[in-house]
Amino acid sequence: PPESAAPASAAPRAKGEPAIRKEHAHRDHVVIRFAGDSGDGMQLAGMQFTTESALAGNDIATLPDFPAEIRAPAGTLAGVSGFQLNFSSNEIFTPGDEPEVLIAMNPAALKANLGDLAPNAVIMVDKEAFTDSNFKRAGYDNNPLTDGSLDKFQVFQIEVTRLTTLALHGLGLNNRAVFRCRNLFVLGMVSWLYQRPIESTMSWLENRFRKTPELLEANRRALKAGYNFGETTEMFASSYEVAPAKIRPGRYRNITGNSATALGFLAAAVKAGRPLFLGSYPITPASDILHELSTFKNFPVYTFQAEDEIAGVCSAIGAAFGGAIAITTTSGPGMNLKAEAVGLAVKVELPLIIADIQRAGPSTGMPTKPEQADLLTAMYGRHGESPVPIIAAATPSDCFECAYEAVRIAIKYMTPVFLLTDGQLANGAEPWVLPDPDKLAPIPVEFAKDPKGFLPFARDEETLSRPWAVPGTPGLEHRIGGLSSENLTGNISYSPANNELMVRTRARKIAGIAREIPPTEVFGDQDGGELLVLGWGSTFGPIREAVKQARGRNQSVSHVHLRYLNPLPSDLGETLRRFRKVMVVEMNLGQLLKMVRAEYLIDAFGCNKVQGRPFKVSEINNRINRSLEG
Amino acid sequence: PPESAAPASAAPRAKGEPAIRKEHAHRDHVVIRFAGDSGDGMQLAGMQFTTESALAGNDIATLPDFPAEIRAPAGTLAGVSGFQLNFSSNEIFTPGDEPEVLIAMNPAALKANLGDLAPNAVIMVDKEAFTDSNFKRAGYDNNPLTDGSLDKFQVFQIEVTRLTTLALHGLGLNNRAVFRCRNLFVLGMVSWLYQRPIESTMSWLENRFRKTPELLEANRRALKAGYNFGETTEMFASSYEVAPAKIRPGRYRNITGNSATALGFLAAAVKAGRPLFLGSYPITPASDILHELSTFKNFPVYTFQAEDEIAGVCSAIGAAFGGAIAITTTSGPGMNLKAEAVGLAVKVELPLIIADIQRAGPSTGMPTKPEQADLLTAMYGRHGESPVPIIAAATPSDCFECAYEAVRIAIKYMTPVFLLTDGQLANGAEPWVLPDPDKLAPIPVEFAKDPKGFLPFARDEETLSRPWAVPGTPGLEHRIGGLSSENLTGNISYSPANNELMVRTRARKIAGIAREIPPTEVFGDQDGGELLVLGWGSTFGPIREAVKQARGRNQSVSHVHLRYLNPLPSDLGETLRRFRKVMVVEMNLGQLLKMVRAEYLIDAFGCNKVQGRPFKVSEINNRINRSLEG
Amino acid sequence: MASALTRKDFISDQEVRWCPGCGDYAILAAVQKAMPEFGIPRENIVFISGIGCSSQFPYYMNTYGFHTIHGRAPAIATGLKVTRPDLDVWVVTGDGDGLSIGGNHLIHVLRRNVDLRILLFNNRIYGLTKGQYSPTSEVGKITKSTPLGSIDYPFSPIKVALGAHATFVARSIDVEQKHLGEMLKRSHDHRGAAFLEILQNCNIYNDGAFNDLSDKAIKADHQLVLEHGKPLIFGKNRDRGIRMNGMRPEVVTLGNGAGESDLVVHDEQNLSLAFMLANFETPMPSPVGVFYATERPTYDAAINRQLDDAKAKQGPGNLRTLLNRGDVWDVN
Amino acid sequence: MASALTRKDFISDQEVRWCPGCGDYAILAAVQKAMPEFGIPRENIVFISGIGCSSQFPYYMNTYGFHTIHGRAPAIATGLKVTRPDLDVWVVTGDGDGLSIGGNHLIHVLRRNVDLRILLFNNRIYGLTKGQYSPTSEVGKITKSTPLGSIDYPFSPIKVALGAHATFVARSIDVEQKHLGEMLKRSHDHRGAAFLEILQNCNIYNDGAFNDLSDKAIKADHQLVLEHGKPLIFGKNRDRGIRMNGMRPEVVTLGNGAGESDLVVHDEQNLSLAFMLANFETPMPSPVGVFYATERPTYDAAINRQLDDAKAKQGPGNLRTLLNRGDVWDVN
Ligand SMILES: Cc1ncc(C[n+]2csc(CCOP(=O)(O)OP(=O)(O)O)c2C)c(N)n1
Ligand SMILES: Cc1ncc(C[n+]2csc(CCOP(=O)(O)OP(=O)(O)O)c2C)c(N)n1
Ligand code: SF4
Ligand code: SF4
Ligand SMILES: [Mg+2]
Ligand SMILES: [Mg+2]
Repeated sequence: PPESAAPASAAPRAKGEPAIRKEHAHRDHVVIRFAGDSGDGMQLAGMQFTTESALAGNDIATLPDFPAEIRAPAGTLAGVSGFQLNFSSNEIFTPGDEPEVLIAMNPAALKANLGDLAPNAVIMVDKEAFTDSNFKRAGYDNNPLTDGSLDKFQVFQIEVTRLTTLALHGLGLNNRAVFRCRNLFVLGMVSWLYQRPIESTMSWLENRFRKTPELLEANRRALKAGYNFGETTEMFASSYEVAPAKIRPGRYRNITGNSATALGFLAAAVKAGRPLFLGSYPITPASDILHELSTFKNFPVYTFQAEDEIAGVCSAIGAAFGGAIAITTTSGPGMNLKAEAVGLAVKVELPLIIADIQRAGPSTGMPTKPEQADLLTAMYGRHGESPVPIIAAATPSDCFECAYEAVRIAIKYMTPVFLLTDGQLANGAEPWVLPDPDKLAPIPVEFAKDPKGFLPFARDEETLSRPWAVPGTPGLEHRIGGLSSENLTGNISYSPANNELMVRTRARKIAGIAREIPPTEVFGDQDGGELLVLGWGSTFGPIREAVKQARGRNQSVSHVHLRYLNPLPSDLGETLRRFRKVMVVEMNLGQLLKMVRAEYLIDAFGCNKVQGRPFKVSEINNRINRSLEG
Repeated sequence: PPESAAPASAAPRAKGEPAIRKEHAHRDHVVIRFAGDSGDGMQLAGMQFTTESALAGNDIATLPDFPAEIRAPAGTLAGVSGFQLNFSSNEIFTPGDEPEVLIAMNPAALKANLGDLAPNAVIMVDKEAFTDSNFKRAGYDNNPLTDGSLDKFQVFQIEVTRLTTLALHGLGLNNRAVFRCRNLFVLGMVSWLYQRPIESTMSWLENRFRKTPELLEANRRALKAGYNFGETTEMFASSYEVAPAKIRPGRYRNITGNSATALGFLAAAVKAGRPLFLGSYPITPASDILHELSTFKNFPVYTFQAEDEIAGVCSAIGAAFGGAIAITTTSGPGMNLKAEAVGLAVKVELPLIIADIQRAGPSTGMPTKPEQADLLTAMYGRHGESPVPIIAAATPSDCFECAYEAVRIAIKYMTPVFLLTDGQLANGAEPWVLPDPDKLAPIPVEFAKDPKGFLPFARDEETLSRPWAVPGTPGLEHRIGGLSSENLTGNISYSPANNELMVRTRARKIAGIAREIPPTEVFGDQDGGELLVLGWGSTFGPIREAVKQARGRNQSVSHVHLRYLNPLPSDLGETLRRFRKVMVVEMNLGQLLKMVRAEYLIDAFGCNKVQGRPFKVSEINNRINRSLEG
Repeated sequence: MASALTRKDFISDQEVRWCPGCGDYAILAAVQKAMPEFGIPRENIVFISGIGCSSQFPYYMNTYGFHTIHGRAPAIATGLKVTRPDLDVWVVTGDGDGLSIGGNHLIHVLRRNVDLRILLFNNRIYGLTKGQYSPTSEVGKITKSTPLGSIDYPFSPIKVALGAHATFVARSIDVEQKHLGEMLKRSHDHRGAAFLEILQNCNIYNDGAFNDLSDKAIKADHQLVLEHGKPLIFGKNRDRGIRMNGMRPEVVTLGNGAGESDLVVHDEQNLSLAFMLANFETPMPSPVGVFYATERPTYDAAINRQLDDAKAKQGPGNLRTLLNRGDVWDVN
Repeated sequence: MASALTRKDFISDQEVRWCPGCGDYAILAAVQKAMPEFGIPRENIVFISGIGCSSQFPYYMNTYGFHTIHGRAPAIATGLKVTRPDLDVWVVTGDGDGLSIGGNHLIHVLRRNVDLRILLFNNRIYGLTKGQYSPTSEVGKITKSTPLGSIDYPFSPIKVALGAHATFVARSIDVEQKHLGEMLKRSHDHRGAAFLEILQNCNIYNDGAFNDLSDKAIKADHQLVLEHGKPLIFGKNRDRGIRMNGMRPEVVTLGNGAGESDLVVHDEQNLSLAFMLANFETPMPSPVGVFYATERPTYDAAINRQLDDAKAKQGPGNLRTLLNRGDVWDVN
């Protein structure tokens, strides 16, 4: 068929030596990174290869690495976009420390990623992109492919551009259009290399390019050409097989943290039987939650792009007053701006979720990079005594459960709740076993109805939460506000004793949520041991992997990962005390660390990183070893 | 003279019995409270009597108690305004727990304050204000003067209104104007009762009413009439003398915390030789600082009433960029709004002072009432790792030194600094030994000038602070901003390692300020003992008084009061460890408590109050006793 | 049943706590008087305010009420109205709350045309915080924060609203109970964001700020009462009017050479005319009444229409289907 | 010495990081070109911006620069200009930075008339955050956050500025280098807050938003170039003009019954006229140039005058005297 003609001719194969004869080597896992210019479509290639690998039954973890928000000129280091995938036949928890395979579409992509590679890694480059002008843009004085600087790697120089052009010959596309198909060629090639069926990508292309048949054809050809090239070229002595992992059965789907967050909120609203309202102002890396929820209008979901973060949270408070499931989403800078309104929600006791997709700070910081330094501002970032529950997600798919749980608690306790994720969870993807909607925890919503003896601040004996009395209910007309107000009636009150009662009651209400927190799970030595590694949020992967490895080395190391950060689990203190040492791993300067030290007076110490990058497993491993020696 | 005629005839004295014959009893201290309707001028009477007592050489402490911001209808409880004064011949630290003397200008004033009085206290009322309509307004079913409910007090019923009217007879003032002179009559009467010369009040009246001679005359007459009434009436068997206290020599002046804060900022600007810029948005109880600074224009002082708190702090940051001493003042709600901009100042490292005059929260709370619940939001109320020094004032006059010190540190370390006071310090007054401007610590300001090798983020080796390079300096053109930026140059940088270096360097810079903090002073057992009471801010008075009393009872109780809350003094840990127990007294639910527990792993416990009212000495005493038993 | 309501039904049990003589009392009275006429059940009425003396308003209305935080009422009201279009939502704000800290939310809610009635009590001062100047205070005003007089040029709330292209912009006066009642009715009947500036006397910190317009003796010479389709006439003897001189308006005395036919006729639908009127400064009279009124889709209606359309097209949302969307695979 | 500066002197050493083809490049070029003409030493020039693609601007100017936080540049610039009147302070903002989150600071800085030059790059989109609609996006705009089309009515930056009674309000276009240069000069020469809206093409997320006005082929029929004292004429053949029909403007074709003398003559000092022009919507042409320009005391000059007067009256502040003010007493 014409498609295969091109590559076939492009890489003439030694006579009478059919491709089928190539060997299959085996690997139990592979860490591969696709890198290129922002315009090269590496995110797409990476995502599709992830899907193929997931469909092939591997366990997977991914790490996209976007350039800064500013669009850099093509070919420069600042413009490099990367996507890393770790696919394995065993359970894995991280995208991997060091890529064993790098696809570099231009010199900048090579230069930007070289430092991260494993020794003797495989590097595949688009030979034709290695031009003098591109060297200059990337800041290379001479050609890295020839100056010996890559000697300790296995370099494959492939004429991706030419081969793609050949494959698309006759379609009458302009160079730019052809150029933009290179990622599919590469995807095809890699798919062959790891024996991935390309059908799923084919069908994905079909509906992606439904409206533009010529582009559909072009991309298909490029994909096939790449696949056939792998099969026919002599460059690759063998392909590799990564056997399926033994993973929990069920229906899977690949999901990013932001999508999971959006779905979690939606699911909660559906279960609560109330409309969802999102009041938000765009900010990286939170914006995609707004984007995704705005496509669920029929559920119904209201999305309101406000004039700023303050209006975002305030509109949500208004919606909560009216009985909607009220959400606001943001990142660091927006957290400051929402603080005053969150304090109002604390005082009037209305349900509200503030999702903070943490990014590297302080101030504008590094908007596209992850960090975990907003924990204490979630705890204390409001004037006065203003306690708010905090829940943090550990993995992309965990964002679904945490978003859902945040809504459940907000409604049950009539309180604002913080949901903390970060830029890495937001954009990172992992396979997710689809939950059965019927099996999700119920979220009962009962609006006050009966005027008889109605008091807006009378409380449920167990939860201490007040009734949700929404406008439109005859006979329940009442006023709420931010001034100190009287117990039960909510009328303005300056009584000293009443003020203390109210402040302490709200504090007790939030502390009481601990009742609901499941017993702390210890991965490792249940009855205690030498070292406990304590974490929260997106550090889950590297911590769990490192602890697994440590235990593999027969070290007495265990792992506890917190989902509930305020209140803390009631059994946490005794759990921590079962270990001789407690190390708190965080992408900040030690925030959970401060909390547990103050709470339990345990001399815990920190393992911290503030580089806008996730921990490497090796970094945690080293600290584990050092602390076991010390 | 005509003035004295009135009262003379008003209270005919028993023949041939000259007033001079009245005895003088002695007291070592008196706690008196003036109370009346907002319109009755009790604050003024209290302030003037305070001045008279100060001039008489007593040690004094005052506690004004304003009604809520909302103006309540005349005669209602909500409209009652009070002013408490404790004047003594010994050193005192608080306005006193329980007034021994109450002046009540109407039934509401009586009802609102009765609960606070000492057993057998003296109550002086304006008899004529005790009318049925006023009883209704105050919520009295029957006349408290006659229903026996005041039996355990010594009640003096005085015809203040009639006597004042008589005294002003012939001046042709309307009733309202006459009525508004009752406070001066009362002041005169009390002045006689405690043998206070009224000259200072006379001269105060003179320049107050310079432009309205008829009012001047009216007030003088009322004052004298009151004084003479005291002397001539048979109600008072004797007058009282409170001998001068042995207090530190010097020139004194009565000062409120807000005035002291304004003067402290001004003094610092003068010493720094730079203009002062205040960017602020009005908010109770901080507004008076704006009001006062706006009268110092000739120094020069720029005051800018911004459109909101964000513009307030941002304008200050702009002024700091230009080389001014930049201040912003606010209270609780404004703290939230300023957070994002403070984070910017942290990142770009510009000097800035944020003064938070704390009030009762959360949310709008009780705007006119004090609290100490903004400490942790000052510590952590910003996203990302964003450390800011915190200084807190202990007494009204201490606000001067703390404001001054805040500016000194901000400039020396090129950092924003929080100054925490509260509503009680803001409006409370105490005698203040005027500082000698020449003896104030120097505040050197050196702008960068030399283009050679200029780097905006090169650092001083000791302080780690960067140069202050202001626009207008040839050759130093540079750009600063909130994005993560490169060491030394300040150019945008996304380098992971550089980001960590910058975050940690800023943290070290702030931590390093501990070098400057004087050794912690222990009031009591230097070498440690049973119980240490730890406090900060306006709780100084009641704590010190309580600890003094406890030591009087031979209890091993000591007191440490912190001015520097971030960083904490480097010797604090060891100091605390010298005591078997540490009790942290705060008007919140335990914020400094959390900090010291996390920092020193000491099992300190809290003594907390969130009633929008200062601690009573007795409240702390009780906790001291309980904790010594327990 | 709702129509059976009387003024009393709208008086809450909370003690009114404004200063004696405050203009807010008159406004409260007018609103409580007008409410029954609208025939809306109490439970469907919500008053939302920010912070300020004016913003105490909701406590005194026996409806649902929310006394929020400084300047944010329009944003909170937006979230409520959008999700609860069945409610009749009122915003009460002041010149500080609505134009100083809350200016941005105000212009955005007007731009979006959310179906709210917005009452801005303009006393040209900060009352609650005891007398600092506000964004509507005249230049040179001596206040606690401006001992030498304020130096910033004030906003005209009407001009700001027109600049944001609000769909209904009107002005009335606390003491003009009849006119105020009419304006409240017009505001209520308007579909979309109705902006009503109410000149209000703060007798404690800015007494007499609007004497020109409220003092019976002289007001006729200073008030220009706007009526749609009527020529612009004012004056005690209604003998003065507004005429165009080229592109600029001028005051003429009727009779000598100028007749009614020469005068500008008020047209509520002419935005530029409205702005010209809002721009009147002495010696021109001060207009009161409806400056501008037009129809534009309301934000709340539009967003709910989008939701309905989506539902009509895609059917009611189904969680299970949504979850199964896209590339899924089974592991057994 | 300053006058010896050339365009190059204003190019910083930082790599420009906008998307290839972005309209911001043209604006940067125009500003760098205009700077030397103003004859101000580099060290006395400061560029202050918020957050957005447009707000990256200061990094590329070899002057003092401050890339601040989202929406707050006008407030920061106010503090700087007030205390440092010797500096030439420029604010660079975008339609999101300046009109969404920063709308309140913008209208207040215009009201106060702080002596700043404010350049608002209006690309009718959020560029930096990758393409959500902005307060200037047209109704129905499909963006990441509005998959079914936006429903809010957009701001006209010019109308908002006029509503705040700014003293200088103008509009230009990124690609019109000559006109843009003139407008920059006018902005610079104005004493007070000069507001210049610059229509800017975001070729990634909102390409061609202003084709009508920038496309050589058709722009003449859509652009109405405002010139003080000149009649309002436009069109490829300059054969169309604006005439008043009662209180409403209309387009007339010159020749058939309508001559230049019938046309409205532009008057920069007429605020109402400026607002009428700002209110033009198709089929009316879009005006560019100076809508409004007037003189009013600047905030920074006024506050510094107050300080000087105070000093003249009370003499330079003396700390010792001040401390000893009021009731003091001595204890020995
Ligand atoms: C965030 C915040 N900033 C400041 C304040 C203090 N404050 C309360 S009301 C007010 C101004 C009120 O003025 P206006 O809106 O005109 O109301 P008025 O009292 O004049 O009716 C201010 C500054 C506050 N409560 N919250
Ligand atoms: C407080 C805060 N909120 C949100 C953001 C995210 N953000 C950065 S720029 C921007 C909008 C930029 O739009 P515009 O001002 O039009 O600039 P453009 O990129 O279009 O030039 C947003 C929402 C932020 N950086 N800070
Ligand atoms: S201060 Fe002014 S506005 Fe406030 S209640 Fe009193 S009179 Fe009314
Ligand atoms: S996103 Fe748009 S505005 Fe931003 S740099 Fe690219 S083209 Fe310019
Ligand atoms: Mg007001
Ligand atoms: Mg934009």
